[in-house]
Amino acid sequence: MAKNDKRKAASSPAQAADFPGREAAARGNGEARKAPAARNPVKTGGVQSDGRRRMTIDDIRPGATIAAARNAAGNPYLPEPATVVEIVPETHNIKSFRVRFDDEAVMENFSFAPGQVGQLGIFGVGESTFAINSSPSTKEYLQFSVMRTGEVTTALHNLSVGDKVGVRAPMGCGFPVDEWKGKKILYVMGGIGSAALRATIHYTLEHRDDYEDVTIIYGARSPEDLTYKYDIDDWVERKDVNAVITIDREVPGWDKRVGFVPAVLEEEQPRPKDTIAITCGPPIMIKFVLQSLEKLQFTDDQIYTTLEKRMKCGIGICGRCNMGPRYVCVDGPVFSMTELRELPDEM
Amino acid sequence: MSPANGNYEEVEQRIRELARTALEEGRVDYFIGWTAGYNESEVIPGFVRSADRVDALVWNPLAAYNLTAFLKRKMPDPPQAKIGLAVKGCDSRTLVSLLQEELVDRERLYVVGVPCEGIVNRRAVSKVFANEVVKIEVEDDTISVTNQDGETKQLAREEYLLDHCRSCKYPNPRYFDDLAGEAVTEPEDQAPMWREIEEFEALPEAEKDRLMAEAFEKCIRCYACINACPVCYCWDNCVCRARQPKLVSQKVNAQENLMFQMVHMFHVAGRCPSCGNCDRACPVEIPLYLLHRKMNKELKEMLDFEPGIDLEQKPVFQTFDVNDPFGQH
Amino acid sequence: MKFLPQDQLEAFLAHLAESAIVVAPQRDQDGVLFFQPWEAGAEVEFEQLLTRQSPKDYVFRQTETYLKFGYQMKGKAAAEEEEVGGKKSKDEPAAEEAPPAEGEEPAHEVLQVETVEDAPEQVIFGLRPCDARGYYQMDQVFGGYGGFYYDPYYMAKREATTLVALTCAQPWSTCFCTAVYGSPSGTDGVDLLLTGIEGGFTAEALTERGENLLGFGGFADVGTGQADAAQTVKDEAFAAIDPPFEIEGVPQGLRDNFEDPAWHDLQMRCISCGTCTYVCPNCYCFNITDEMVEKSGERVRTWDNCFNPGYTLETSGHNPREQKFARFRNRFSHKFWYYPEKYDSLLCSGCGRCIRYCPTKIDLREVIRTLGRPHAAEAAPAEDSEAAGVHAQTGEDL
Amino acid sequence: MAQATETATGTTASWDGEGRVKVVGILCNWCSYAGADGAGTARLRQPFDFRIVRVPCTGRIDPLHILKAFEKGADGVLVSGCHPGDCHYAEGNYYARRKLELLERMLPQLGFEPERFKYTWVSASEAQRWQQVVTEFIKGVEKLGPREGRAL
Repeated sequence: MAKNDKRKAASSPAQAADFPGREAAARGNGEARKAPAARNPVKTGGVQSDGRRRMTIDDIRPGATIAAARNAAGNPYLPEPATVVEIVPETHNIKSFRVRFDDEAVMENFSFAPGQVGQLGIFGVGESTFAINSSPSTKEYLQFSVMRTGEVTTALHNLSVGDKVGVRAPMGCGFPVDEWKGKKILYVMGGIGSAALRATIHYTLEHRDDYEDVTIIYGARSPEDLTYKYDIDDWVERKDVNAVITIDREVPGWDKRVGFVPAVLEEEQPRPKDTIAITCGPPIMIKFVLQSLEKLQFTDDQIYTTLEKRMKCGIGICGRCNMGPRYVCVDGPVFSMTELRELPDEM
Repeated sequence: MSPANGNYEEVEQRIRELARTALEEGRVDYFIGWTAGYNESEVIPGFVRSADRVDALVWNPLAAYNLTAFLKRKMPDPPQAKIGLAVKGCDSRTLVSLLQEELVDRERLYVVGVPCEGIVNRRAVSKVFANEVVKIEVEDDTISVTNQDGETKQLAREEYLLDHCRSCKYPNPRYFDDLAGEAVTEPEDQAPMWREIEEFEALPEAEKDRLMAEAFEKCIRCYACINACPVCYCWDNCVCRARQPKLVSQKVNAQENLMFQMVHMFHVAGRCPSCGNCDRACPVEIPLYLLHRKMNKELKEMLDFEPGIDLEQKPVFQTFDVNDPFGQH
Repeated sequence: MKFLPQDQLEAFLAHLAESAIVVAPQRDQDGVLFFQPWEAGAEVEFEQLLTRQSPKDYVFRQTETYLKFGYQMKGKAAAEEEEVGGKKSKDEPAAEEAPPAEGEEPAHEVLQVETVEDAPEQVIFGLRPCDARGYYQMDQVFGGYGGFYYDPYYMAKREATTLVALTCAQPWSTCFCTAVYGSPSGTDGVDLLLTGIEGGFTAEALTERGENLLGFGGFADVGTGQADAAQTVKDEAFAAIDPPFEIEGVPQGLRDNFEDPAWHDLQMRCISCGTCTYVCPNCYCFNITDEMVEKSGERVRTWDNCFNPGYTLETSGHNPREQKFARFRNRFSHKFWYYPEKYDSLLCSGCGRCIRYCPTKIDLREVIRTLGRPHAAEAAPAEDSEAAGVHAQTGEDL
Repeated sequence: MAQATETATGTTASWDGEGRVKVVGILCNWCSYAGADGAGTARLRQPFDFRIVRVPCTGRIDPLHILKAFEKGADGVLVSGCHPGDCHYAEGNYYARRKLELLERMLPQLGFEPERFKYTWVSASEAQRWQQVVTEFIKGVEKLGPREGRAL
């Protein structure tokens, strides 16, 4: 009787196990059934099927696999205790929370890639996923912007400075900002969609010399619905940024653009050559922005977006945030249009 | 329960004919009946969409599934599919309950009534062998059970019917457009309706409490009971899965499981005729029908009310009588 | 290979129970077979092939409490506040009203968090090779295979678990392990494999853990012909299962048929409960919620399933899998397409519980046969499909 | 801050509720809550191990609210509203009566002693009656003691 040690997977979890088919063959039970040829190489978080690498947690803790890095860092389910240090009201239903980890060493060593997300939670209510939208170079705090909608977000809105929260971050893959070096960057965002891109905008502006033209098209329903007004002023003032701020309908006293984001985008006529377009906003806006970008002859590989789904574990296990075989929490939330087109439509 | 007439084949043919005609005439888009399962011991719900497929429909005492459960999902939103449906006596009572609350659209519904002489308690029957039961046949007053080795046991039909079939008062459908076969004689001298319930009632409180804990300890909260329930119609918006209001937590333990079942029970009070679909859907065999029958026993005593009997009756908890014989103090 | 005489079985269980929790199939008050912790004298049932639920609960708990927390008032005047039930706002320390005495802490709310970990040594005894293979397949996702995260709760229990499997002598009509690379005497994940023969069981150790179990004194050396007898049992069982589908090409087939109208057709009788996933040895999706009672609570991880409408429901009200057919499609696609693509392993060990205990007996084999072949749509053009017809006519799924 | 007081049955217990029963009262705003208030104003002696939930009308009460109270640790639940015919909303308590009656009849099935649940009607002017009802009810519950380790 052939004895195969089949406990490999359990005893050394991160090690690849044989494909089950090969084992059946080795067992010699009746007819051996063949394994299907592996159609796709196994993908690991961050490395895409086309072999391109994106920013992952690997980049943050160099020289280790994700699993090993996480294990070294501890239990991925355990939130790091943190304290709310500042609350910035953005709009009538959006607040930005600036939090610091209670453990100074953790705060010191914390870094993330622009576009990565984190789970912000209150003990007793639950956790939700939000983009980390402070600048990656900020060491003082992590910022999350929260729109009041459900159970957790409402509880977050009721917090005061000094209250305790739990943070699990960073998670997922960020934008491939290094690959974009030398290119023109076009941000197209609407409403709270700005939260997902703010860190990336800060990153590109802080590394302004690495990129060609930077254009930011940002729209909201009304001036009151614009988030990060403190940033907007800066963008508008800067000579090296083309900031186009628009609202849906004319209101007295508004001296900037009026019109829906896709229309404004078409008016701006950005050239697709050597340009990366990054969009985020309400689904309906994204839909029309994609159409406009297509009209402007942007190709799929020039377009990036960041998705949101209901998430629980945030570490690619609990199963709910999948689109086909990809999990938004570990394979995303950042996807290029090329990648999205390969996936089943379960947006 | 009267002895079986054994005219299953006749009724089966009649169901097929009625379904065929309805499909051919375009009166229904599809017909929901019973069809053969993965082996000859199982009969499952079957959806037939063309007249040439009606021969897949079967009728025999294994056809336990209450098909009205499939109506609750879409019927309230016209204009949509026209649905044909076969109902037994107890199934028709759930249909009547839904009709009373105008939760199904009669205009889009074609109902074939099936007089029923009792459904086999498949759960009990399948336990007569340790290995797999592959075939169950009913002939006259005998149930023949065959296991995977080809061994056959003969069981007395009377003893292996579902509990509520033994004391069934309404073997004929209360509501139908066409009846498949002849109505069976409704029993005059009733077998004791509430035997198991009365036995349970006689137990001391602590014992009842223990039995409840024991029964609900094994619940896995798969929600099969509520999804199989024809009159539990919130479907995707069940309060048991909501965070607000938080009646039931996500934790799975006897207490939360029982609370969950209470939500089901109280929400279907006055509509549930104890058809037993929840009980049969339960993958871990919690005797849910006992709870629901107890509830019906109390409703009968309180208000002399039986759910799903009369189309014109108002749902009992959506109305009141100033002279209700309780709570006067 | 060793031999365990039938009369040594209880002694073996008792021996195992000395150093670990022994979990074995036992009947409950309603005669339903479940894996339950074994105590001396309890009757273990090996005759019935499968328990109602797979034993996955013993490693992947249905309710796993991993954090406990409480908010408590600390410091001066805390008790008084409690007493009057005063809602002391947290950002408004009592100190402002009444300065605390020297050395006394001002009243404030303190959050205490405590982690819970619990992984006792256990032996799961008498599970079938498909159940063991369920663990083996789930190990990939919880074990950090392919560079993903490692799940400490699952793995701690998994590493403290020994699997003593029992060869299936007589597969059921719903068994299809051989179609998914399994076998009635499969060894994936198994530490010790018992095979019932005349007078007892042959025992093969497949791992060091299994080897250690053979140290029990009740084992005899295999007698003449016993090894052959065991092999005969295995071969016969293997031959008894007629693979209902060809696994090769299934992932590609599901990919090709993602939009196939047959999904609408096959899901008609699905009632969208979670039975199939909760009896399954492989389904591992879960939910995380905070459960509070007054000022203390727990963060718990509980089983969840893709048939739960709230599973993917987003706060905005948008639900990527709002329709039942999409949830139905997800389960099969996950098992036979998504999971293999990510983890290089199937997520089905062929036990057939999902078929047998489904309230409407949805047949996985039928689904895979219909939709797991390349280009089902070409074979049966959508226009001709009945489901497409009904779907188009009525625009609805039941 | 323990402060010894007398329970309804005359035994002593500390203020923090140790060794005492937890009883929840769900009272309608218009009659019974006013009645209880009146009893307080009149300085009628009432047991204080009693937690009141005020609802607009007994018609608002779902039997599940009561079960939830038990599940979360209540040892007894007392529901009280306007007398039949006197409902502020004309008929809310008639609907409530049917639901509460069914619950009362179902509770023994779940292993509850009948003394743990009662529904009754007390008007705003019946402070005396309120005192009597609540005292008797709590006496009954205290006799049974806390519900511990129960299924629900």
